[in-house]
Amino acid sequence: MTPALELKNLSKTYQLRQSGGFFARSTDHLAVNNVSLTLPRNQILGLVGESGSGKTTTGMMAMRLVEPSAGQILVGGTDITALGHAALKPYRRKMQVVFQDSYSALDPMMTLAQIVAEPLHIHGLGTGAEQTEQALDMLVKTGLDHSYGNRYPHELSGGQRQRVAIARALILHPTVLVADEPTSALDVSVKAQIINLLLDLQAEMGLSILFISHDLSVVRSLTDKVAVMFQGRIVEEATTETIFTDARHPYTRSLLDAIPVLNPRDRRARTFLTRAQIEAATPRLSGQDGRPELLDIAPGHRLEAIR
Amino acid sequence: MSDTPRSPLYFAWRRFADNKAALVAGAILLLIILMAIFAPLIAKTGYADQKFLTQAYAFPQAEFWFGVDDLGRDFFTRIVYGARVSLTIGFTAAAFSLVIGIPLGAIAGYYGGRADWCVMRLIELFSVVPPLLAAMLLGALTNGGFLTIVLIAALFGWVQVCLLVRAQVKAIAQKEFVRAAQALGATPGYIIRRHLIPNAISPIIVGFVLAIPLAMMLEASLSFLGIGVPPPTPSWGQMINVGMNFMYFYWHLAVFPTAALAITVLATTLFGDGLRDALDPTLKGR
Amino acid sequence: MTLLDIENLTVSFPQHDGVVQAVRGVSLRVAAGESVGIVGESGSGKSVTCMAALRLLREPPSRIAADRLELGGIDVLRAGRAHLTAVRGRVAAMVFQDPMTAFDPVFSIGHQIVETIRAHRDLSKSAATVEAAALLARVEIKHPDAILNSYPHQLSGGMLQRAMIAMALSSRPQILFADEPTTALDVTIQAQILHLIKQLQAELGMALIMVTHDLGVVAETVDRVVVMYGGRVMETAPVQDIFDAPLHPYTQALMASMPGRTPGKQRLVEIAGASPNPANPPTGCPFHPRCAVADAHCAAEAPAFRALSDTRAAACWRLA
Amino acid sequence: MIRYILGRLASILLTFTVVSVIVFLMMHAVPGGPFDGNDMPVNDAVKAKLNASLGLDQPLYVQYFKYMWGVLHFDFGIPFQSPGETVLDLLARAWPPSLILGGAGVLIGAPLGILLGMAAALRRNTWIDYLASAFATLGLTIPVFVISMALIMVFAVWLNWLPASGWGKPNAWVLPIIAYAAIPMATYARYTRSAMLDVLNKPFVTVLRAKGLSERRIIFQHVLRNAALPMVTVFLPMFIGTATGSIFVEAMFRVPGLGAYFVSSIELRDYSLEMALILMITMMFCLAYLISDIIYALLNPRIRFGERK
Repeated sequence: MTPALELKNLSKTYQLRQSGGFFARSTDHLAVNNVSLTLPRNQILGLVGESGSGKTTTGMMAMRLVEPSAGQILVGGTDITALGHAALKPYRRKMQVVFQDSYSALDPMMTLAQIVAEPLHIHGLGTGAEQTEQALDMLVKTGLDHSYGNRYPHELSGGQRQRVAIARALILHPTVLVADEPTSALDVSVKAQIINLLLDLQAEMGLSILFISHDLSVVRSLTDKVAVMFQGRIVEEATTETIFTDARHPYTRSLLDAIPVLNPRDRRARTFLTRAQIEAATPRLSGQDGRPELLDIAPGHRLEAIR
Repeated sequence: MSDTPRSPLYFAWRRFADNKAALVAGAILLLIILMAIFAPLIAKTGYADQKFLTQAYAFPQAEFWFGVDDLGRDFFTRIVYGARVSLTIGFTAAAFSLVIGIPLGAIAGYYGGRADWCVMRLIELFSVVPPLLAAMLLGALTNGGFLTIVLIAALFGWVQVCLLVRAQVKAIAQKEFVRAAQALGATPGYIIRRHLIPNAISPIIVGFVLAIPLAMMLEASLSFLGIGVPPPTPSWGQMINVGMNFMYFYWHLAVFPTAALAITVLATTLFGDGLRDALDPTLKGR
Repeated sequence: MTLLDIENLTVSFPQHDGVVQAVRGVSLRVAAGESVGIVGESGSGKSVTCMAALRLLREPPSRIAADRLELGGIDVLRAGRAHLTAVRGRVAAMVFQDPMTAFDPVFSIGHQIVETIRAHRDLSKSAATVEAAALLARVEIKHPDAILNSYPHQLSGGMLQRAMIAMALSSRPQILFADEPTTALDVTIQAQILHLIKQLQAELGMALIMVTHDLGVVAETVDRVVVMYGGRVMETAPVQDIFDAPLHPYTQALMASMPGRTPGKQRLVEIAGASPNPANPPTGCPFHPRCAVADAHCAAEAPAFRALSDTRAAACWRLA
Repeated sequence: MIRYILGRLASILLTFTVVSVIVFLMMHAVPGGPFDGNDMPVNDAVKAKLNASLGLDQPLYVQYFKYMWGVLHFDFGIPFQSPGETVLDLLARAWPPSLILGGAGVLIGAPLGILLGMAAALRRNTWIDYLASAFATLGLTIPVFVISMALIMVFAVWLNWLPASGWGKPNAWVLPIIAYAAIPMATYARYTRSAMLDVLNKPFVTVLRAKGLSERRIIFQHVLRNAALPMVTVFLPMFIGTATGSIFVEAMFRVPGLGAYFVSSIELRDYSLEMALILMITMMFCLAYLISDIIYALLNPRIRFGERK
């Protein structure tokens, strides 16, 4: 079966322009460097890394919201990298996105029914009344009753707004959902609700989710597979269990080591590695010198190492 | 949470209603607008009728509230009709300012980069040219007249509208609901129409209201210099110019048009400021 | 010795339609050298409590009332301006959430640390500069002199947070308030900063108040925990007790819903509903609408905060 | 930093060039040349010869470059209304009155406005704030000639304290200087208030308080310094705007300054003077903006030292 989403050798170079019109100096910044990822159907793939690691840029490129500098994006086996606006539109139905900041994700001037119905509106599906009806059904599915239809975003709590954002993303029944830190702005007591909602909807609608997060605890509860990004590259990828029990890359390990303990009893001393130390500690499989590459070291376990 | 859903504009209205100065200013402005609309019903003569030549220069009294002017016209009538001219020019010029300012501001804000650079250079162009001098030159070249004044006022009034719209659109274009719409395959036109303009409604309203006093001042200034609205059409600026010559003897000819202009401009500005304060917090997105 | 003594603190913000009560009757005592974590979600009143303790809220619009509000034996509530500036920085210092906006952008880091030192001690500029460099070295900054001459926008968040900690420690405060000091930082940097704060607290013998929404941060750093919800204190206990045997239903639910406790992709235990809206809080106990064991009594009347043992206290009718 | 300034220079030069081209074309769009008037009957042959001698028969762009070449050497031609001197001589004669009165107006009005704005920001929502805001709104909305009129009515006509006109006597300068000071004062009061409030709401101010700094130090060192950043950038353009003479103030108080000549140049269709005035003022504005940008860059560490690598 073809995977829901495939990224092949994606790279993104930003030109950083400094202020000053005409003579502004621009420097190249390689935000994403040769990233390949496969999101199998009906699975949740976690993409983790610190801020500036390129994980969000990768997600936005997968959505064609940021144009890649090199590489390919395949949705259900079709290459959509070069498609123009009109040709891309049918594929837009298959992939949707949920953002971190639910406040800025909803148009403050629109009612919730209008917001959730917008995808139907843009794709011209059904009459106005049908669109509203479907939108209300979708709101119910995400845990908000019909009475919310004519409310405005500012009247909702953070968790409720995130439900609306999820309802809008799923109303077209996409196959791929890119979720960019959807729980990190939420209150602790609400976080579990949204994680459960995503899990329920994923099972019910047969979704494949690319879950971008820096919160490894959430990733552990939610994902099937994890890819770790460091300075624009993927340095390790494996099943969630393998990552949490048998991580091989020094960066993955330092990330895991940094997770706060779940019980004061487990407090421990830690050693902190600098970026340079991490680079220097790149695993060597045969003790020889060379350039680090992403290698398959076990079935489903990829690791950046020197061969 | 309240029981009836409230749109963000409802809260803006509530904030506005709290601002006493703006409310009073709005009421005064409304009164002046009504006066201008129903001028023929209020005034006893036509604005150019020299019916009281024998009583020329008469001071304010029961029969002539604001006195009689140098050409034997009832001065109250002149002032009331002057409001018509001033407001018409103010509103039309403000409308034209929107016509130029909204699309340029939206394009600069949404597309950024090169488009933004070009619009900003255009605005810089208008900031280094002294507006009144340029307006005088243009007025002189085209021999003045109503439409010319409107166009000149719009030519210098759009800049503020454009900057306001640009800033708002720029802020909104970064919001994730715009990205979500892009992810759905919405065209830039759709996004500008459905998301950016409705969310920029506050700077548009504010820009419109604040462009009105600017245009009224420009008209008064040009008319004051004798290159604005040609007589006998009544214009406050023109009346001030005439009144200045009689200032030492017939104070009313200078005081009433000056007060009329000052009150109208002040009321409009305070009303606009109130609107801005009321509309800003909601739409900046908390 | 009690350093921070708060009794029955209320903080309210008058709004367009009524008054928002951000803090509703909080009592809190912190002894010298103690480390206390205040845990709560947004709107629980945890940050406002700390800001009120240093009188850092703008008054008006905010209104602070308390039966007692003392820092290092000084009545902060009735202190004049001069008195307050002497308390701030010297008795109690504060580290804030977002290091990127916490420094004045137009002055160098060195200038801002030196001015803090000189506000409390009679030192020459050069002596203060030497001291500032030593402080930066103390927070494990590699090249103190280079950092002293840098401007805030030139440094990373982690580096700025270290500099902020150095600045907070510059006048040897007896108590350090850390208001979500790692929320804006990456996980790896968070671990380093927490480690640093803990280490400095032990070395300098300061009291520490760690304000956070993250139970993990609490588990890492403090000895005692205060759980806040809806502007009230729900429960307080030694940190190990909170994790091993939470008593208050809210604390129990919070513990149960923590992600990552057990391996494997799985649904979590969730707390239904949303946190209370401070403008329109529920009657009675603020947690009752979401509480599994609440009854009519809980909705009608807020439970008093009462001691359950020498070290533990809670506000819940079920624990009476 | 150097790149930033070069960039601003290029953009300002571009702006100036565009303005000069537009003004030049506008002058030439006016129907009729200087010798077409009725009061100066000239036959066609002579007219052609005259036009040729003045270079008016050449293509427009050649005329433009010739004119601009002259401008670069401060050669703006001869004013028609006073052929005995050059435009430059006339400007040298007419500018000082405007410069003295306008300059004094800004130098008095701006500091007063700053004080007013500071008082308003620090005593927010008190009567001081309301009074200052009312003052600022009045100053910005009431046209200058209305203010001038009011000053004359009150101080010259009714109270008879000060003369309404007369350039020679220094006591005649008082009223026009007050009239000139109104706009800078109002502008600065508004600007200072909003800039200070903006800074006062920044998180770092809370940090400064938490450090135990005195309120005075916080306001005068940190808040003012940050608020000054946007405030210094408006000063020079405002100075130029005021010190090049207000047509209205000069007309009301009969000051023989630049503004008065602008009016007469329009009335007399003295285009060489008019063009020179617009170009000069535009050029001064361009310079003012450029210098302001450089000062801004110097005061702003973000530009002075660049972004983090």
